[in-house]
Amino acid sequence: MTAITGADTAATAEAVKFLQTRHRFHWAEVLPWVIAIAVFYLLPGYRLLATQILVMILFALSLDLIVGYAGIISLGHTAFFGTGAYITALLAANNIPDPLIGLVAAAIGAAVLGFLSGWVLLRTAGLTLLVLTMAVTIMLGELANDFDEITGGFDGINFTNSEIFGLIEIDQLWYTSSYIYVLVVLFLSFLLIRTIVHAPFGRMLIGIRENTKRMSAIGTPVHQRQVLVYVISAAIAGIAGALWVQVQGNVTTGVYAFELSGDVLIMIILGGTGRLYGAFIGATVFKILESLTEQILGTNQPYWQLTIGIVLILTVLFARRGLYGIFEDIGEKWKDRSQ
Amino acid sequence: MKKYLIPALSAAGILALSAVQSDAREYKIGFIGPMSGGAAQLGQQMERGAKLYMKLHKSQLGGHTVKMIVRDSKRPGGPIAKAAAQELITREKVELITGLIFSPNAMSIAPLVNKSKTPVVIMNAGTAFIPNMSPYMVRVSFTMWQSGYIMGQHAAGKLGCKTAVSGYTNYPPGKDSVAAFKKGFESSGGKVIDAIPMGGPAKVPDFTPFFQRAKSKNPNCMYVFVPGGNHAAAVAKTYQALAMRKAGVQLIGPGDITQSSLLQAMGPAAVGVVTASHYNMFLKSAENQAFVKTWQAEYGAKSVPDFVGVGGYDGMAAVYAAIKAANGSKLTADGAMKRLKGWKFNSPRGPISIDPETRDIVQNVYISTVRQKGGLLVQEIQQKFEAVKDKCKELKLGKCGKKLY
Amino acid sequence: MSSFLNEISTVLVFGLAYAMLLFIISVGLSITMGLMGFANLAHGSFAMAGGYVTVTLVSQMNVPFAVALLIAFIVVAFLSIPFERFLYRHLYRRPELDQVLLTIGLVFVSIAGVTFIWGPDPHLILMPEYLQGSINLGFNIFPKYRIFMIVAGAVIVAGLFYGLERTSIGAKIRAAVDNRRMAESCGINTGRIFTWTFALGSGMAALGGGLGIQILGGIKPVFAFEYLVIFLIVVAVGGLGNIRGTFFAALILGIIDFAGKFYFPEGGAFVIFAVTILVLLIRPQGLFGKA
Amino acid sequence: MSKPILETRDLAKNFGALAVTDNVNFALAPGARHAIIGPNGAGKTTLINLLTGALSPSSGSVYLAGGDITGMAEYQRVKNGIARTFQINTLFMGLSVIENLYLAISERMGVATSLVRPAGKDSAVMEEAVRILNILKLEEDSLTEIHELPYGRQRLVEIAIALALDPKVLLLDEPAAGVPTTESHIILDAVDSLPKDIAVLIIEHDMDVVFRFAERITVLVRGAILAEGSPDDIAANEEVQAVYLGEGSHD
Repeated sequence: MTAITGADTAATAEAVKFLQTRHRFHWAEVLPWVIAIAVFYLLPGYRLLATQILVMILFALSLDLIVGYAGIISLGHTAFFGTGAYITALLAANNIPDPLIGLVAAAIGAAVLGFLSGWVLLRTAGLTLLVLTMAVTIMLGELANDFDEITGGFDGINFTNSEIFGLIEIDQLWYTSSYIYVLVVLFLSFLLIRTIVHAPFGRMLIGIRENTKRMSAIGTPVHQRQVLVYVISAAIAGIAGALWVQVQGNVTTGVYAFELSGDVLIMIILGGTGRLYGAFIGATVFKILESLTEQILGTNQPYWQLTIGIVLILTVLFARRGLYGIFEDIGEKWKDRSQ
Repeated sequence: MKKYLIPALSAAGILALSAVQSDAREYKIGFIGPMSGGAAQLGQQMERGAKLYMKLHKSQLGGHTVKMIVRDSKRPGGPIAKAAAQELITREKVELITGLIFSPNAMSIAPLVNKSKTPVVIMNAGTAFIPNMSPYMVRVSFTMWQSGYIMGQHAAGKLGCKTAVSGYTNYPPGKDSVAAFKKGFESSGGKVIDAIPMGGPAKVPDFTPFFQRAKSKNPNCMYVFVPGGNHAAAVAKTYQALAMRKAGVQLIGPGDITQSSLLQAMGPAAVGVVTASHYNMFLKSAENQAFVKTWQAEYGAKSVPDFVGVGGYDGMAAVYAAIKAANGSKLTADGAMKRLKGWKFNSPRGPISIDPETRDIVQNVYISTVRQKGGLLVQEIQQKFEAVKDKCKELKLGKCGKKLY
Repeated sequence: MSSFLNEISTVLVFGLAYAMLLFIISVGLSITMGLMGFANLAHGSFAMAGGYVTVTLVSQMNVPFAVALLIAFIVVAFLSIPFERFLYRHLYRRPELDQVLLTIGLVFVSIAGVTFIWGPDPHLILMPEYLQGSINLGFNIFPKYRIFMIVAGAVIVAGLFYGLERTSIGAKIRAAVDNRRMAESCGINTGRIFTWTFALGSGMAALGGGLGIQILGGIKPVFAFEYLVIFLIVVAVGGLGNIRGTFFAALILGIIDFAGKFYFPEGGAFVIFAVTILVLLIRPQGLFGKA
Repeated sequence: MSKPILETRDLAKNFGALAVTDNVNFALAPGARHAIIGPNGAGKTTLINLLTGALSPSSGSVYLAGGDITGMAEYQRVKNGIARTFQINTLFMGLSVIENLYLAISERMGVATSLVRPAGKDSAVMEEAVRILNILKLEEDSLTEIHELPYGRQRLVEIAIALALDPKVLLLDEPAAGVPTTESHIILDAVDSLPKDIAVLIIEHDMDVVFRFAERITVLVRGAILAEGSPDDIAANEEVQAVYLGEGSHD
């Protein structure tokens, strides 16, 4: 640790140390990955669900960057998810079936859309922004339906990926290689996101979330920075969308579904915003609850809507920092007691 | 001593029992259909049809049993159905997949079953080229071309329509159906002057703007395809609300728009609508009358079978035929296909068979008109076409002429 | 020429009927958002409740359609009061995100609730004799119900404007929308104004839900979600809390939506979103909103 | 008087028909200690907002060190040396004091968009943050989140952030507003000890503060400048007494 001149009092020394060490890995951070590997071996029949959860975690992480960190509320993040999905699928269907090229192209394409839409939309805030993000997503979905010669319309496009590095096939039946592929992409993306939020850029985003007026007054070009994080978030959402369709081998206009925008927002709120691991917890709990509700109570009645509705209301009223917040509180109490 | 005896005896009993059952095999099959959401009524029809056959033919398999695992495909799109199929194959280890209401459902699972070599019996999905997507798919329901082409010929001929407008739900079977209609109609001298896409299958739109547009073109006939269920219920209502009959526009379509199970709810709005279909509950054959009677005995007088229910019933008959042929050994795709190519069955809809070339259904198509009879709506058969094959594959049009796997 | 007149009158009459419906349902949402600064995504649920009350009264209790609408208005308006008092009020000062989520939660619960009670399929009602069939206006023939919708809408709009512009309670509401602090310092009990305005807005939504049964192809559980987007668009385009703006936005969007589907059925559904994006980019505060 | 560091020419701002700033010609000398006083609604905060770029003027222009900055965005003006405090605390309430400073300094030093290196590893920013903490004697509260601080301490953070921007011009909008009189001396001491090379413009209601601090005073009434001069001149000005002090006694 570098010594900081002037940090002479105990309080400043402590503050400096806190900032200098905050980005370090905590042992508990290994847990999600251990669980993910355990699931692969112990529950092979559930690999499809698990793969979907992994993709949703990545999608939720991308949304957390703008909602949880930069404080930009969007109900239209599927615009980027869907665009990434379609770019990948269209490439694969047009003789560029390499999945890694697909991922990169999806990221770039979604980022470009993020730049164009962010540049104009982020001049607005609050309800107007909410409606505009929603309108853009729905419009893209309608466009995808209208240009059905290109997008395959409602029934979409079926495609085959080539092997990763010419070696590993993305397997759509047993989900062995697919699961590992998604897990690796998630892990690398997560490292990237984690680095970003602990870098000065991430702190700056929190500043924008906390107080845009003050940010302008300390010399921050708020709009530019919002666009920048929007672009990064869009690129990651694009990767998530690409993964989603690569492991399925088809894409439909459903990837633009506005409901999915709502679902992913619910996931990060449920898990806790602005804390990365909230996305892990939120996406996992959401998908498992969904699957369990259907398996136990059946799908003939809307039990799932009832469950998620009540969970949402309770979260907003009583657990404002989400499930991760509850874990944090328990951790604090435990620490207090052991001291 | 005594206390060891009882467990020992019962263990022997279990051994003996399992020895007896060793040649009685339980066949696990997967059933994919929309069991929730807007199309749940269709899923229920199909499941009822399938279960009715199972109940009536328990003894047919010589001791073997069938366990049907139902999975929800929720929406008309592909991904959920595909995930359901994946889990049925890998987690539940089913030996056959059936059901499949919407065409995109069936299309999406083709690559999976090709890989796992799982046989598929399609009970509904009617887009013509679907069986071309997998060598392990057999269709016992119908193709959009069977009804659409014949309706086209009939409209230009007997109904005397010179011009027609078509309106369709914008997804594969819709495009298929209007293409078939156009081919039949124009080959018989008619002219389709406008084709109106009327939104996707995911939700029922307000049909008013589309019907109003059709009306403004002053056609003799309006041919409408929408998926069965809530979509169908709204068609006749809109047609009536806009007074289109008064304006001289005859409403025609495939049987989907006069689904037997919804007919009474459509009310007077549906009277006079002419459809071409392989089944409605008013068919006069003895097989059908017995079928309707057993159905109502099973599910109550308020429930009536329609073409989806018959698809479920006949589909399960095909499944049983394949299982019977396997006779205790594993149900393989090749074995099932071998049995089902050329399979014949006396269905409530009339004699049906599977074309060994295309693995697609060959059946009668009936032209019928909705009439009011004693406070109830009925469909009166005007004309019968026998042993109709899929025209799209006969003519080798587009994807119908290609092997897609 | 006559076919041109035919088309124009078709687009205008059907578009106008739809516009009236949009306005009646959206105006309450606009007021909630403008006056209370509350993003009430559950507004569609109140409209849906009105639809189901109407269906139940007409189909099962043989109550006349017009009376059923009035009852739906009153019942839902009163039912909405506890929601405002005990749930929404706690969130007025909380971030928009919390409001969005709480109300989405309510939407889900309401969808589940009505599905349990009424089932998933759409419910239609048999219209009274005087609203069935069509009417010949000389230049074109229209379903009677659409004409009724336009007339009823016009009466409601006129009543609402009169109430807001000419009565003292209307003046208070306008004052509270314009500047809450100022209104409070003038001795207006804004808390009570909020409650009554919320009830009025929810009642209007319920009325719209009842009137819309015939136009939107029946009332069904997904109503609360399916039409929310269009209500939000109307409010945003009109400008939050601006009643005149909401009216003109409903008018423009209603007619454009019908015209889009009529003239370009293959791409019609997206026209309305394109128009919305265009308007809001030029005027983020909406057509009539304050900068 | 040397060449002004900050200057306005015929600066005007109208809200509808209401002229909130009325053709103000005003100059701030380098290193000045200048106060603007005026009754409620005189348009003092509006003037500050026009100077910082938070508002754009209806007409007229603003000059910084001789260059026209009228069209310049708020954040660019900050980078060119104009810092401000707010009349009502405008801080990052959920962040600690040191992080409030960190944000300002990382922006000033141009590292705020750095994506890779962990924030705490940037020693230059950290040292500067600690230096500002020491100047304003906020050491003990380094890790305290703003919302946990008493209002008076929060006012100090307002000044600390402004100072962290290394300004040439510092605009203080009622720095002691809302602070109990028993504690206001802490703020005033901090204001007194500001580096002499910074030009400080203060808006203040409290006459004691103004006369203790200012070397020059401008009186603003209904958006227009009524008088300007040394504290003694202003104290003696009858017009000011009539208009401002007379009204001020209502407060």
